[in-house]
Amino acid sequence: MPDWVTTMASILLNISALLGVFLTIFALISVLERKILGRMQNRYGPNRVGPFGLFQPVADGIKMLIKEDVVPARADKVVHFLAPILVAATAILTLGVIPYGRNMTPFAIDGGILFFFAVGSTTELAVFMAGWGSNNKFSMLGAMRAIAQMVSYELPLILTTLPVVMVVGALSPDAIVSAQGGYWFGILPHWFVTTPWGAAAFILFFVSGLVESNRTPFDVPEGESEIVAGHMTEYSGFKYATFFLAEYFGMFAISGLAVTLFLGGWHAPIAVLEFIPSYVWFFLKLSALLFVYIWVRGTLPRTRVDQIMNFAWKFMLPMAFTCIIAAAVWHYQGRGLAGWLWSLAVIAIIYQTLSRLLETKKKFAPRTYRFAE
Amino acid sequence: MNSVAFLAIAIITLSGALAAATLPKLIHAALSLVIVFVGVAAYFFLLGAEFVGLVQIFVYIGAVAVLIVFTILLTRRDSVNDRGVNWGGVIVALAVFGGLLWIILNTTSLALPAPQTEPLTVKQIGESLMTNYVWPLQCVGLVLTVALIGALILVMEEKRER
Amino acid sequence: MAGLITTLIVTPLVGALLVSATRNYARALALVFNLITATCAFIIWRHFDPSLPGLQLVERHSWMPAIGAEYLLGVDGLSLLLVVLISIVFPFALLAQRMDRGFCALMLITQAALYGTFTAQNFILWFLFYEMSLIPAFLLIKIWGGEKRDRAATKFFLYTFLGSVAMLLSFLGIYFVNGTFDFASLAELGKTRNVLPGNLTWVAFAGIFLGLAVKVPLFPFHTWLPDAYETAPTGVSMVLTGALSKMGVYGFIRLLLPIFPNEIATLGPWLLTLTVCSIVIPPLVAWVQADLKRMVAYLSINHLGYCMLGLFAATAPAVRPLEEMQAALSGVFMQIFNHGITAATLFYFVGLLEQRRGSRGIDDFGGLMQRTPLLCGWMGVVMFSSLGLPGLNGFIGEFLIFKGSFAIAAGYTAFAVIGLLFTAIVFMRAMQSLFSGPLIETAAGLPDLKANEKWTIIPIALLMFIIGIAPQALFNIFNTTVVQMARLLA
Amino acid sequence: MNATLQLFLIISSALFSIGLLATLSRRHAIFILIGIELMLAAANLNFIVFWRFGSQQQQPTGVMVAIFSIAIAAAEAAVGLALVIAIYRHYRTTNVDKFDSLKG
Amino acid sequence: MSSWIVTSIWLIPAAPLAFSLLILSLTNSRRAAAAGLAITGQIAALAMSILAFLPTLQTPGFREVHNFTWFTFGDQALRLGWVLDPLAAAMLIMITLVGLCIFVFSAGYMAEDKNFTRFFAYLSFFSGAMLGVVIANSLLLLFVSWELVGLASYLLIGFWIERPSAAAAAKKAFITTRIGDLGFFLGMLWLYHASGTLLFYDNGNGALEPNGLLKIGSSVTLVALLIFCGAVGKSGQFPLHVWLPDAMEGPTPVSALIHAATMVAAGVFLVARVYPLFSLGAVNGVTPSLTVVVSIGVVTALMASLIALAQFDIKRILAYSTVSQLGLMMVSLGVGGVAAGIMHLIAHGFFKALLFLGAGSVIHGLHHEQDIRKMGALRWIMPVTFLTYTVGMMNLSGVPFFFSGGWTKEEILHRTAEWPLSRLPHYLMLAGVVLTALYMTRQVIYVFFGSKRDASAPHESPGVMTMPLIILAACSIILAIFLTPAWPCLHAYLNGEPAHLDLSALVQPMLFLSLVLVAAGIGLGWLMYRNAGEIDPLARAQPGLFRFLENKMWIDEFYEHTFIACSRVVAHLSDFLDRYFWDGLVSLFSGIAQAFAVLSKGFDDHAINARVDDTTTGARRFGRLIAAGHSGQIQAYLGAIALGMLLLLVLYAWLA
Repeated sequence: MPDWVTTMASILLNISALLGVFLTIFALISVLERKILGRMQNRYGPNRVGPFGLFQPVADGIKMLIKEDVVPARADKVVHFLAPILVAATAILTLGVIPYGRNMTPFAIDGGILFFFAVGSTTELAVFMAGWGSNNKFSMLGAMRAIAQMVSYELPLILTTLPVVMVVGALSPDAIVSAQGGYWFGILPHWFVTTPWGAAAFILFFVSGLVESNRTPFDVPEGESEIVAGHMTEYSGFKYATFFLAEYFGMFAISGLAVTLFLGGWHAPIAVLEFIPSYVWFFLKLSALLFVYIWVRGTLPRTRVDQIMNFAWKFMLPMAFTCIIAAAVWHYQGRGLAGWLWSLAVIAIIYQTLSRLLETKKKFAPRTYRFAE
Repeated sequence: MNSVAFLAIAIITLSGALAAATLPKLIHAALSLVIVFVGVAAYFFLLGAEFVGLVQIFVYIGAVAVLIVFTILLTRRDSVNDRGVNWGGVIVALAVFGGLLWIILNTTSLALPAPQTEPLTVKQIGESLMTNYVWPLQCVGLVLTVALIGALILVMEEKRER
Repeated sequence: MAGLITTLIVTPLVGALLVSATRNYARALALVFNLITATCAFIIWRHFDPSLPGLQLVERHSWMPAIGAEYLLGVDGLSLLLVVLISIVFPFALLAQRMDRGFCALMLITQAALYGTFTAQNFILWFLFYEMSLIPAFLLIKIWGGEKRDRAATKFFLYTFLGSVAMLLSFLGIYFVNGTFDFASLAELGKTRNVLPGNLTWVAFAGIFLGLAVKVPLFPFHTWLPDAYETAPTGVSMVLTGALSKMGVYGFIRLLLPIFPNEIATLGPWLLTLTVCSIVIPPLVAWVQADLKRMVAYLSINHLGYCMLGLFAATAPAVRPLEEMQAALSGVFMQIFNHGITAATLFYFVGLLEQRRGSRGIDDFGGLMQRTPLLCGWMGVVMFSSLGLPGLNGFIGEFLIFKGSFAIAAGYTAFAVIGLLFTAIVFMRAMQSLFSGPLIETAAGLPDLKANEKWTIIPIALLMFIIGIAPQALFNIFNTTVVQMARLLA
Repeated sequence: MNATLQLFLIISSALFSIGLLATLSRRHAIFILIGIELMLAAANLNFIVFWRFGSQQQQPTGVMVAIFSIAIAAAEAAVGLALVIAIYRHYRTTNVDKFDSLKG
Repeated sequence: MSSWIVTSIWLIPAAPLAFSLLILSLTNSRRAAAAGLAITGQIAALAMSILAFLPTLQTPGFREVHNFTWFTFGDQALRLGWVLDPLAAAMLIMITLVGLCIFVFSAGYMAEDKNFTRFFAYLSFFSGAMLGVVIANSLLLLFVSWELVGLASYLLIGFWIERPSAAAAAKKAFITTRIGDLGFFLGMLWLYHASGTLLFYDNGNGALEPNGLLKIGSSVTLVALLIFCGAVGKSGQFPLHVWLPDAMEGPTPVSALIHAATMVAAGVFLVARVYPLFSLGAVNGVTPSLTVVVSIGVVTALMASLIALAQFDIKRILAYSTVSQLGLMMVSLGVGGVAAGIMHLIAHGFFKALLFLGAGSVIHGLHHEQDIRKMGALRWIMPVTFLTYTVGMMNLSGVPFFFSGGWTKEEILHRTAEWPLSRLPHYLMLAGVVLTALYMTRQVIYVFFGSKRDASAPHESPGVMTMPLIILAACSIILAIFLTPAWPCLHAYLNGEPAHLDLSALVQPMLFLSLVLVAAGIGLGWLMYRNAGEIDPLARAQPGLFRFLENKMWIDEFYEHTFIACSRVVAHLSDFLDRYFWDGLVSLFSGIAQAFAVLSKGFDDHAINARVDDTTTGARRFGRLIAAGHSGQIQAYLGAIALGMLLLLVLYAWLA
């Protein structure tokens, strides 16, 4: 058996396992989301198809496949066709580097985090191709907003992972997760979220993740009320489904990374529970985060585009830098209680001053409207 | 060295490059450029410079490609009359390619196989960056900021003009 | 007391800088600096031991050894006398008019230059100061002068400059042959043998003679003086006649006489005729002048003529008994000092009249004695002193010069005496037209001497009386120098 | 045949000449930038190739230079594109032949 | 004791000088103080002179000298000194006494003048300077005081400065005396050079002492003559006498003091003082310098007395009489009668001062009327003046008895008779005596006798003016006693021999002759002018001669047209020369330089600049050619770069 056959075999195995798991989660989440939203809005949600509406995703899938795939007449055929493929591909690629359990990382690349962000950044290009390909003003506008939003949040996203990478000293996710092993007095896990800078970084990471995946509070690109479905308006049928799939996979990837970086990956919360297999902990934490996604979608209203931009550049970025500083302070104060208190102090102080500075009431000049000539 | 991969990547990159150079529609050329970047990144992976490949993807595809595409978007109005091809340039390019090819083929010392080493880890790169390449790093940082500010000013002028 | 002379030269320069900076106390500040330099000069006088011949308080620093220029300053009898003279004339000149800061700054620079000229013992340094005094004088005349000031200023500058260029060339010639610019060593050379081979000495002599003759002004080269003095403001003409003209005579004594004794001896008769001309003709011309200032200018040529008579007599070809030469030389020194003061005071008075009347024509005044007795009284005193009336300072110098030169060159002195007569005639005419006769109506409103003018004139006039009656103090300064110089020239 | 240095060089020089082709033959301003990007990519490739086939792999000089050149290329691209936009706004066209005011 | 006197003799001149400075400092209002100070100064000087005079009486041939150093120059010393000898002592007494009388007189005469104090300051300054001349032992000190006397005379003549004529007269006086002084100055220099010292008596090697004279040797005549020029200038002898008549512009006391008694006498005193210079090498009393002195003296005497005949201004007549009397004294010195000359000098001092003061009181009486034709019959109106005036007239005309003037003139005539060289001066002097008597009687008749002309309300002068007249008249009479040949005290005193009394000397043929001549003169005068009306009898008789004399023989005009005119011409010529010839030379040079400048500018413009321009145009054309290559196409440039690279490759390949 030539060695390349073995490598090819292992790669295929990995891919199929990955797809299998995440497709099922996708299906599950899409229906669960609608049920939870409904529950929040004091209604049932889909319960017609199958017990408690569990087969709803199958129905949606079939619907999507049957629907006629309409392509605008003078649209740029090639670009229009390639856009969904590229989006889905990048989303799936990012999932490949996250460690789901003890030595259960599909592709253990040395610069795993870097690979994640490198591939993550190509989604903008795909979104643009979608917007450009459909040759429709709304889709173009939606693509532009999406890209603007994603580009400006990419920076906080990367900067918040920086403290973790600095503290651990390696870019590979496995090293990060193993660094979060161990417990204080058996009950307090060494997760980074327990440290003040870790918690701040986790919150910032999570918010940026929301924006990256165009989720509710920041779903301006496909804000239904304004520009129909943003860059996805001209897609129908299976292509729309792939966009839909890509969005969810993006969500899985971001929260998976959040888990590995801050919530200790596949470590058990308390030492005693170590016997439970590692991937269970990973998927529990993942589902917790996904619940928060849905929860947030249900509660928060849509924000304006300029608020998103200001929030990114004037709050997120500085706070990201403070997390790095806090991490540094924490590290040099010996990573113990003293370090903990010091970094807390740093974050608290800067947070206070920053928020006071950004008093929105008097800070911004009255909005000027510019009507199209 | 996995020559199959080498060949595959070579085909992809060169075809992408040719497409980028010759495709009539601008957007397609830009996108084929993305393919070229991916091919080059693949080469870097192939050559064991993993970190560089990632950086390549990150920078070129993540930023430059988007920039190019955006510029195409902003300068779309008169796409009609820029068809023609300037044959002089083609001849010169071919001549240069011929010259280079002739040089490479004639130098005997080049045909040496690739020595076996394990790929370069990010830690080694980080160390060298922070030790004997600190000064270039700072300069690059400075150049980047200045370039971006400059680009911003160039472009911003439109807002004031109205 | 090392560095005393340098402080003497530098203080006015510093003063000039500060004065040019102040807005409205320019003249007062300039006078303060004059006071400082005067005390400096007095200290030098105290440290000067009259009994020792030769240079004292010598400061020797290497300056530009490559071209033989050495920063060499020293004071002997003659230099000290002239330093004292300048310390008196300059404050006096500044008190003459209320002038702006540019004027005072330039005056201070000229003063520094003059101090330098009279104490420098190396030619390059001497020449530097010599030229340095020329430029401010030119500027002073050009900017603050009377009507035809541009033409007069340029002529003054170019004429003297041409002379100094000739002098520089000849000294360079001497330097290239003998390799030294130092006055003392040049004097030794001059005594032993010709400074330059063959008739080159004559060329060098001509160059230096021209340079200095223009400065003194000897007769044919004097035409720049009346114009320059006429248009210059009072303060400047006082300084020009009081101090700058002395540089020429000093140049002769310090440079020409020791270095070219036998050339001067051979040219003796010609030089003496020139001197007699410059003694006799200027008073004649002064007699018919309509302008007071021009008249006084010509008279100062006549007085300088006496100095030159004494000098050339001291070096004339005839047998020269030692005591006659001493008499002539001390007469010359005395005359330099006295003329400095008297001529300056004369210009001061002319300035006063001009300030009061606005014009200085000789017929613009009449019967002043009734209107301004004090002014006329003191002006009469100064005129008589300039006339050479015994009992005042003019007589001493003239008497000694005539005594010395009569013994050596009787004929020329006999002729020169006519100059005395015509000076008397000129002054008599001036006094008659200014003081006597009925008071013309235009001069009716002239005020008499004001307080500050009184306080400036009376000390100077008393000084004249003192020198006239008991000049021993002055003689003490340069007696030994005269003896040494006489022995050198014999 | 496994990938020898020569082959790599051929590939990169091919890439380089295509970049040159794009720059020289196309009228549109963006094509020039695309051509330049291609040429830069070829150059980076060369660096890494020579690093890989060079004597001491442990010395990451080739990689370092590649990284820095990528960074600089990014900055250059940004400025180039900004320029194109500015010129476009001024000339209302991106046809390169029109930008000849610097002639003569 | 005597040495004490000599050392402090300088106090005599010092007193009046000091007082004059004091008065100068007073303001015009302090009139009484000024007069008082001046008079006290004069009295002090008189007292000290008497003190100094006494010792000289005891020992005949008395001479005390005190020398001191004025200043040292080089390694020599310039020494001055004071001398006290009979000559000096006599002069001291005369000057101080006459001065005192004149001071008192002028206190009255100048009473209403507004510059009263300044007048007295100048007067005492003058007397101080004059005393200095008298007691100087060095020719230099004598010259210094000589010049100060000249200055004083200038100030006093020009006292009424507002009158242009007074100023002109003062100027004329100063300049003419100055001309004389030049000769004196040269003589002094020559003496200094020849004898090595200017001191007269310096225990042995003084200039006037035997071995001093030896040193001078042959040039003594020239030195003497040069010094004599000074005397001519100051005493108004022939060529330089023109200033004295004009000096009458000054107030009368000034004329009295200066132009009668003292200053003009200084010239004669000078000749007397340096007499050894004149008489060195005399063959039986005759030397060339002395002959010159005699001839000048004779000419001046005759000329002045003739002119006096034709003058109408009272003071001008007296001025010319002074000139002629001085001429007479010069003659007496010239013929060897030094003592006679000095005696006549002293006597003349007294009676001439008297005459001038008399004239002064007449003018004062007639409210400043000076023309004698407007005066007349004043003998009863101003009796005292008339009496004292006739005494003065008698002295002057030389009436021998009672009057000192007569005896001294007598003595001079004796000396001129014995002069070996020629008898002419004797005869001319006799004629002089006649002329003097003639013009004096003319004046007395015009002023005091004859019918009363139209002068307004003449009145006798106050006591303060008549008192000095009486004193002076008395002095001139008393002095006669000492002057008679019988008891020649003054003569002996001056010559340094003891005087002995022998009445027999009274009888001399010469005495008789002079008596006859004087009587003839007076008689002739009385005859001619007894009833002289408006027109002068002499004018009627000899109109041409009269006009010639009246205009002072046109000497003034002669000088004006010759010396002054030609020196003015020379002045204008030299001024012209100065302005245009020498200046011309200078501007000629500058012209040449400017020509050069223009030339080089032309060359610069046409030759050089043109060529430079051509090269630049050539370069520009070539530049444009090359520029065509720059098509502005960016791709063309990039293509060029690529080609360049290719070329290099080919080159490299071809070379390697």
